[in-house]
Amino acid sequence: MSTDSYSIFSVLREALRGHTGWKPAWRDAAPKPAYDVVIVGGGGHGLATAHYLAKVHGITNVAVVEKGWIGGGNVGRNTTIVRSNYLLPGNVPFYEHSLKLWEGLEQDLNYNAMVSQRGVVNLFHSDGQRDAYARRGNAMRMNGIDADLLDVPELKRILPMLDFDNARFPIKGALRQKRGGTVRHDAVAWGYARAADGRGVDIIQNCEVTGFRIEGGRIEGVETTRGFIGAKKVGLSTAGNSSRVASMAGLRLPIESHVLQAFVSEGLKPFIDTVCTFGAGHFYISQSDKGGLVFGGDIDGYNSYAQRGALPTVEDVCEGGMALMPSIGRVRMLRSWGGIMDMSMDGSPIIDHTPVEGLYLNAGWCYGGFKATPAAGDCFAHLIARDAPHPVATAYRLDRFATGRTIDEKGMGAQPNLH
Amino acid sequence: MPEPLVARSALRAHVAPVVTASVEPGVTLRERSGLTLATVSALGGRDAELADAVRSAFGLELPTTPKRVAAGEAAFVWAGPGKWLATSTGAADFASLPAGVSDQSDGRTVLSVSGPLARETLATLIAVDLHPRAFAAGDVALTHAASIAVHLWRVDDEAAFELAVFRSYAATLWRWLVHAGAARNIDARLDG
Amino acid sequence: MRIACPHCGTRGLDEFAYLGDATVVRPDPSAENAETAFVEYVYLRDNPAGRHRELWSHALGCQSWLVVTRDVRTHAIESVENARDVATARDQGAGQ
Amino acid sequence: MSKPHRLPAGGLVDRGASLAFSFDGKRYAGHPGDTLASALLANGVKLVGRSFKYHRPRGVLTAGFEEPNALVELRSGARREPNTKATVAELFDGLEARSQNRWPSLAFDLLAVNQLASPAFVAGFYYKTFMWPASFWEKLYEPMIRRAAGLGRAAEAADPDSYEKTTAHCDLLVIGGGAGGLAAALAAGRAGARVIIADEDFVLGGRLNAERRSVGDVASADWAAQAAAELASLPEVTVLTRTTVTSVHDGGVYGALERVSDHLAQPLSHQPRQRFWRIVAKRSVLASGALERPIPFGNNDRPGVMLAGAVRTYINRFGVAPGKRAVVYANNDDAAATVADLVAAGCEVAAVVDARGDASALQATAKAAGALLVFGRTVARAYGGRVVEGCEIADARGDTFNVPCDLIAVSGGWSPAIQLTNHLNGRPAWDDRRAAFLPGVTPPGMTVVGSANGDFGLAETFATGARAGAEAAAAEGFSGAGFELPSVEPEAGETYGDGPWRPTIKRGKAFVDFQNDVTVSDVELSAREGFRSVEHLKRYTTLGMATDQGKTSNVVGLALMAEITGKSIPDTGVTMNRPPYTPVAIGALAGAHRHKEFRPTRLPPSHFWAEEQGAVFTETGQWMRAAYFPRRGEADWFETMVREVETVRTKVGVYDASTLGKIDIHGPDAATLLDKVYVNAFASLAVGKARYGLMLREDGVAMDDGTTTRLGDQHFYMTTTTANAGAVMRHLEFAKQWLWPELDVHFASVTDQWAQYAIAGPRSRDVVAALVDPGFDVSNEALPYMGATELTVCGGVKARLFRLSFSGELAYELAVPARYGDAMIRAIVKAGEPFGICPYGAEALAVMRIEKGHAAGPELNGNTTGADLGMGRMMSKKKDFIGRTLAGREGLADPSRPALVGFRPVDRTARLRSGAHFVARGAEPTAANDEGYMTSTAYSPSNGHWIGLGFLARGASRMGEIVRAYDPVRDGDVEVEVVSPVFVDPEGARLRA
Repeated sequence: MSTDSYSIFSVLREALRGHTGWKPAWRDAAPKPAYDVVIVGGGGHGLATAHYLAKVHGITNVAVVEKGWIGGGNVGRNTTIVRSNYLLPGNVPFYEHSLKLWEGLEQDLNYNAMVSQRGVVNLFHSDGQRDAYARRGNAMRMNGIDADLLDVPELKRILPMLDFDNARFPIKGALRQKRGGTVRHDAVAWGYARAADGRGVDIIQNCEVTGFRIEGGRIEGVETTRGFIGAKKVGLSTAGNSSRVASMAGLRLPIESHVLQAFVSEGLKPFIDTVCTFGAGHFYISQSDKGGLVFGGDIDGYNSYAQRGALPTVEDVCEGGMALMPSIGRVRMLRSWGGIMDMSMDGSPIIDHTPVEGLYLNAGWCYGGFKATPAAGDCFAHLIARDAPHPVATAYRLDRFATGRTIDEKGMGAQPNLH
Repeated sequence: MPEPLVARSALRAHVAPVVTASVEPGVTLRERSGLTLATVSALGGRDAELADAVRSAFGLELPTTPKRVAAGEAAFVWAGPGKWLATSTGAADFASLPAGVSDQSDGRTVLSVSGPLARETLATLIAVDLHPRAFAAGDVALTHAASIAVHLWRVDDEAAFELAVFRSYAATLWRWLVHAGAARNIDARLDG
Repeated sequence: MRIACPHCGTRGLDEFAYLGDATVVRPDPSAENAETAFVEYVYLRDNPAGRHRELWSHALGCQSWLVVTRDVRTHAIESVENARDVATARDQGAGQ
Repeated sequence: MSKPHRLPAGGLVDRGASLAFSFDGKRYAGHPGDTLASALLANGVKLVGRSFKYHRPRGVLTAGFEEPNALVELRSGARREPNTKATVAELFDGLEARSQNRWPSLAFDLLAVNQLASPAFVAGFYYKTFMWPASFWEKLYEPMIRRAAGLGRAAEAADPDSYEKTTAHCDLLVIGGGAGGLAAALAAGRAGARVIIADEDFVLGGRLNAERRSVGDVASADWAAQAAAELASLPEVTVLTRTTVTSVHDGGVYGALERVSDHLAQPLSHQPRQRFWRIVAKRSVLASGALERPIPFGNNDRPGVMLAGAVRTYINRFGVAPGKRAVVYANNDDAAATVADLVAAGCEVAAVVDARGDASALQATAKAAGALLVFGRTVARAYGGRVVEGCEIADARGDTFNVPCDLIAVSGGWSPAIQLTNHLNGRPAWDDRRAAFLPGVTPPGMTVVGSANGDFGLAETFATGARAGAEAAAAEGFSGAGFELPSVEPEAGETYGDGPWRPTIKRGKAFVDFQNDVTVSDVELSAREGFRSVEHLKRYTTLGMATDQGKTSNVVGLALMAEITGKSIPDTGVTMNRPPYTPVAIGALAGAHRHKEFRPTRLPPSHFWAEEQGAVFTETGQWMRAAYFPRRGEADWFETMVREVETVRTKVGVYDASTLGKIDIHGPDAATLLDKVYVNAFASLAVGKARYGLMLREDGVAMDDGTTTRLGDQHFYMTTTTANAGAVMRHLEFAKQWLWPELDVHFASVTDQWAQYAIAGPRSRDVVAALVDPGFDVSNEALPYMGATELTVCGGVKARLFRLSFSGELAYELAVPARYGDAMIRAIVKAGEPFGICPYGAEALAVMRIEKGHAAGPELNGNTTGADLGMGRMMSKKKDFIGRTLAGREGLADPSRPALVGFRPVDRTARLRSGAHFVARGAEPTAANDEGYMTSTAYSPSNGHWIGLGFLARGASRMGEIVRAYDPVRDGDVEVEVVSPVFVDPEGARLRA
């Protein structure tokens, strides 16, 4: 188990002795022969799942196996936005559950992930878009979620730097969720890891799953680069690579892997203090607590496992940025990165059991996995512990494609690159 | 009885002329007006018949690669496999060709871009390599100019290019060319 | 990424529109299990981390649909074929 | 003004001309050829900025883009450029710069109190605190942290300068204009290949300009100038100075930023500030050189601590002595050149400290300089308040002594600038001998030469560059006069530097990442807390995440972690560099696409006429459409819309429908294809008839709709919605080319060919009759509803006339070639004057289609089926069509799905709003009770009240029921009655009149 509680007092105490007393945030565990539950994937979702298995369900004989370093995947490469401004019944309660968990996360984990509820603003440019956002806002309100429509004068007060006067697609207003915001992404992985470790979960890094042992249609454990690890139940939480991992268990998924790029500018003094999305320009932006503008746009749009993006997307995103806020012309893009997304066929995730008994799947998060982290962990843990879906995640079934009960927020159909 | 209808260019009233002060403009932009245009698609199994018809009516060999062939007032510009854009400075009858033929005389605006800095100007909008080693006289490209679909060909060995663009985009493309040409002594005028 | 259109030559990604996996084949709608077959055709994908045959349209070019064989780990393109030719061969093969 | 540090002669600055500039409001002068940093140093200004976290005084560390410290705000107002590196900001007359991240002033920065709290401000401290009480985070802690964040300030107004993007193609792209790059470019260029050589600097030459070397029989800088001149004279060689190759992409595509006008006070007329290049290169040569790295010691961030290579650059290239009395601290033999150059510049070298145990190679140099030579020892710390006043030298046992100095020239060895080789995920390989990462798998087509490849010697650099250039040319079929290697004298000793990665004794903060204030202690803490992989190290400490992207710090941090954990450097990890190589202005990547020109604007043929009419326009995708045509005296759009609708319903109106997608379909299999893409039958359609068609996606959901007319046995004319025109065309081509390749059918977009006007209203036939040429019969018998004909109008203009109605009135669509579109609408209006015609816009059209219950965009929202739309019976059971099979899935065939119905307010004066959700009367408005949503609403002048369309669960069976339309985001909660979606003329008598 790791260190004692974090607080201003522990920091000051350590400051007096040169910070020599800090212990590792989590143990670098070696695999035991068997566990009750093995979670494959040490990203945000996998670590959160382990935490809630231990905390909520008392299942502590748990291993999280990660092929590289925990938090090295998309939880460390995203634009850190959290929100629950969804439209469809299958999604809204789930993401709201997530946002509520974010709101209490730091106290739950004793780790400051800098949950910053600075608001999320979605701009609209026509009456039709306003009505579509009204429909969404109303759906949120009927789920007990905050949502309001902003008119242009209100928007000018919040975001004075937007191009209101000379735009190709003039801004007519926005849907806002005040409780939306950002979270310091890396801290989420570390906070969950530390908390799970504190409850006895083994976090096993540099341990790649190479196969599944399945007997009589039942999971027996996982083959790894560090040997076989037995498990009564196995949960897959390997977004970006879900198809590859699931194929080792003989499963074919309604998922394609795509690249999403994101960008950060050089550090600036506070400039924009909300999250703003500009649908007409395929652009969204916020500013990190360190001062960098964090922004992005659409996925590159073709299957890829290469963690890099194409130049046309970079240009498209920057064109959107300049169209939205022409004062950022001289701000420099510092760094870009490309993450691999599990793009599901309807744009919504899957949290379900698989045809293999004891093997569970948490996948298909598209580019929305980060904001889902706490709820995905909680719901996946619930499913694994109780073999029944969590009440807010009942729609995320694997068979919804066969039944036609898909959850298609964007209405783009079975074309992942358009979601 | 209504009055006869007067034709109007897609550009007139939407773009302003830019006349360079210098004697030798870096790039010259003009509209090629008065063209007859048609898209011609070979019907299944009748490629040879179409090729014969074009040969006999216009004295031209239909290109099967991205090339433009011209003789007299008519030209055929490759427009994809089995497809051509037929152009005529007169009123050539393309409709009777043994093919799927759609009149496009009003569907496309053809712009001419020429001059010593024509290539450099076009490079700001078009990503195709227009160096004479890569794009010689008679070469054709179906591509886009900063997302506007264009059908581009090189007219001759001089730096003279023509672009066919969907009519509704013509004014935007003209403005973008003028903008790109502003630092390159552009001369951009509509006829008449 | 640049794709060598068999008709137009090599062009940048911005001229092409992506559809997806080219190995899935539209099932026979009159077959008994047609609904299941269509569900698999429309939704299930191998999504391999390696060689991938996929459909692209040269949308801002000659409008041809293309079958591109590409390594999705490296983006190296192995071949680009005219989709209509591939489809014709596929259908002839199915008819035999 | 005196310039105490400017040398009397030497370098590439023009001492005959003076450039005035200001820093923090104080005026100085420099020369053409200076950077801001060299000019400041020449003026004796050492304190240039404050650090990010601790607000420590900072000076100039480097002479290039890797600079972590000397960041300034350049220019002012809307042109303010934060975080600009003074080391590469070319001096111009009138340049204004200000220091950043200090208050109230650079010299007296109150925020430097942060240093007092610095024992608590270690890496990751914020993860451990600020958690209680929870409410304080949003209100107090976070605002405080945010205010302290960032360095410079973004401009507040729109960037007044313009940017250009361009594409270039070449056989060979040479990245870097130093010795290796020049050799490569000359070798390929002389052979006739198309070559682009790009260098970030404003003169070519790289370190040839920074060192005192001879090449052949001339000084290295002169040789570079001659090479540059020759390259400029070669017709197929493009020389891009002030141009940084910033990124590598798949397919041989490179991004490069040219700073066209940054060396001027303002861009010249019509010139862009910067130009972003997309370079498509068959091959490339990476000749990016190497970056020197510091050695950590206490207060190694004090102004006056400078990398040794930069010291030589300032002396040799800029004619500036960065100090009067120097200590040279090195772990390699490069120190010899530093000492020699300092001495030649008239500086005193107080000591040479060589961290290695054996410094024999430096002995002669130190002796000649009269410097104390210390080896096997390290600098423990620099001392001095705001600038270096001396250094403390320590041996392994911790015994120390002080040497006063005002400059510490540090050389910790060189790291090849391999960043671009990582952009396609090529992992670098650690080379123990050179103590450096070398390129691993390089991007296809790229050859790395010279010091970028770990070949640090000048002769090797020339040789590898020339070979790569010649090979690239030959591969593209060019050969000929090559590049003859010039003679150069060999370097003395070797320049590989391997630690020490931390000071032997701790004295003050020893920085690894200067800009992000990451110290040796932070790296140690990171290791202690388990953040030991390089990815964890970077994220936990922010090492390498600053604007310099860790160019001087990554290797040091990694090596330090390896040492702490007892692992090898490769086992600790590899720092992968992501694009861009150096930060790129967002404006440059956007180019000209901003404001109104962000995206193209499509104009229908009536646009100019509509402008003349005073129409108000609306953006529909890329199209501009007239929304309404206000007349004098009308208060608002509503009043105008009501008039337009009433005119159409009682008299006649004209609307430009040209933005609809229009596709000509030819071929013997045209009808077969249509049968496959539409749910309903088209093969049976007679020539001269039109039919409404609905298309589904293969998943059974509605995709698009429109009318298709059979103009001939093998010729159809399809219309699509404005929004989906492109997608439908691609869909048709997909069906033809991929699904059914045997079909002989062709499509041609004729959207722009035809100006198409809807003439609608009870008097529309009179108007049409007045326009068609004699001999054409437009009577109801000759041209009934859904009939179509080709004819001529207005004296011989060929036209297509369709008896179609979206408004529900007797109506026609008249299509003429687009060139006549402007004249045609004028003629229609003129012909309609006797009948009271008015033009109507998209608003009135939308009202009338809602009155008729026609589905449009809000109903075809990508989640609705044919059955949802009330078109279930249209779906043919006799044929296969795209979407048929999956439309039968239980979830889509579920009768409880929301279906399209009409609504009217119970209180007829109430307003309806789209986006409202339906809840049963008396039920709580909760998610569980959500029964659907309103899609389209309008005030119906024909009904005298608001009407709506929407999807309601089991809607068709609930006619007459009253439900709530709940709209909390607009404070709406209206009771509505479920009615038929057709509000006007449900029998359709009018349109058949």
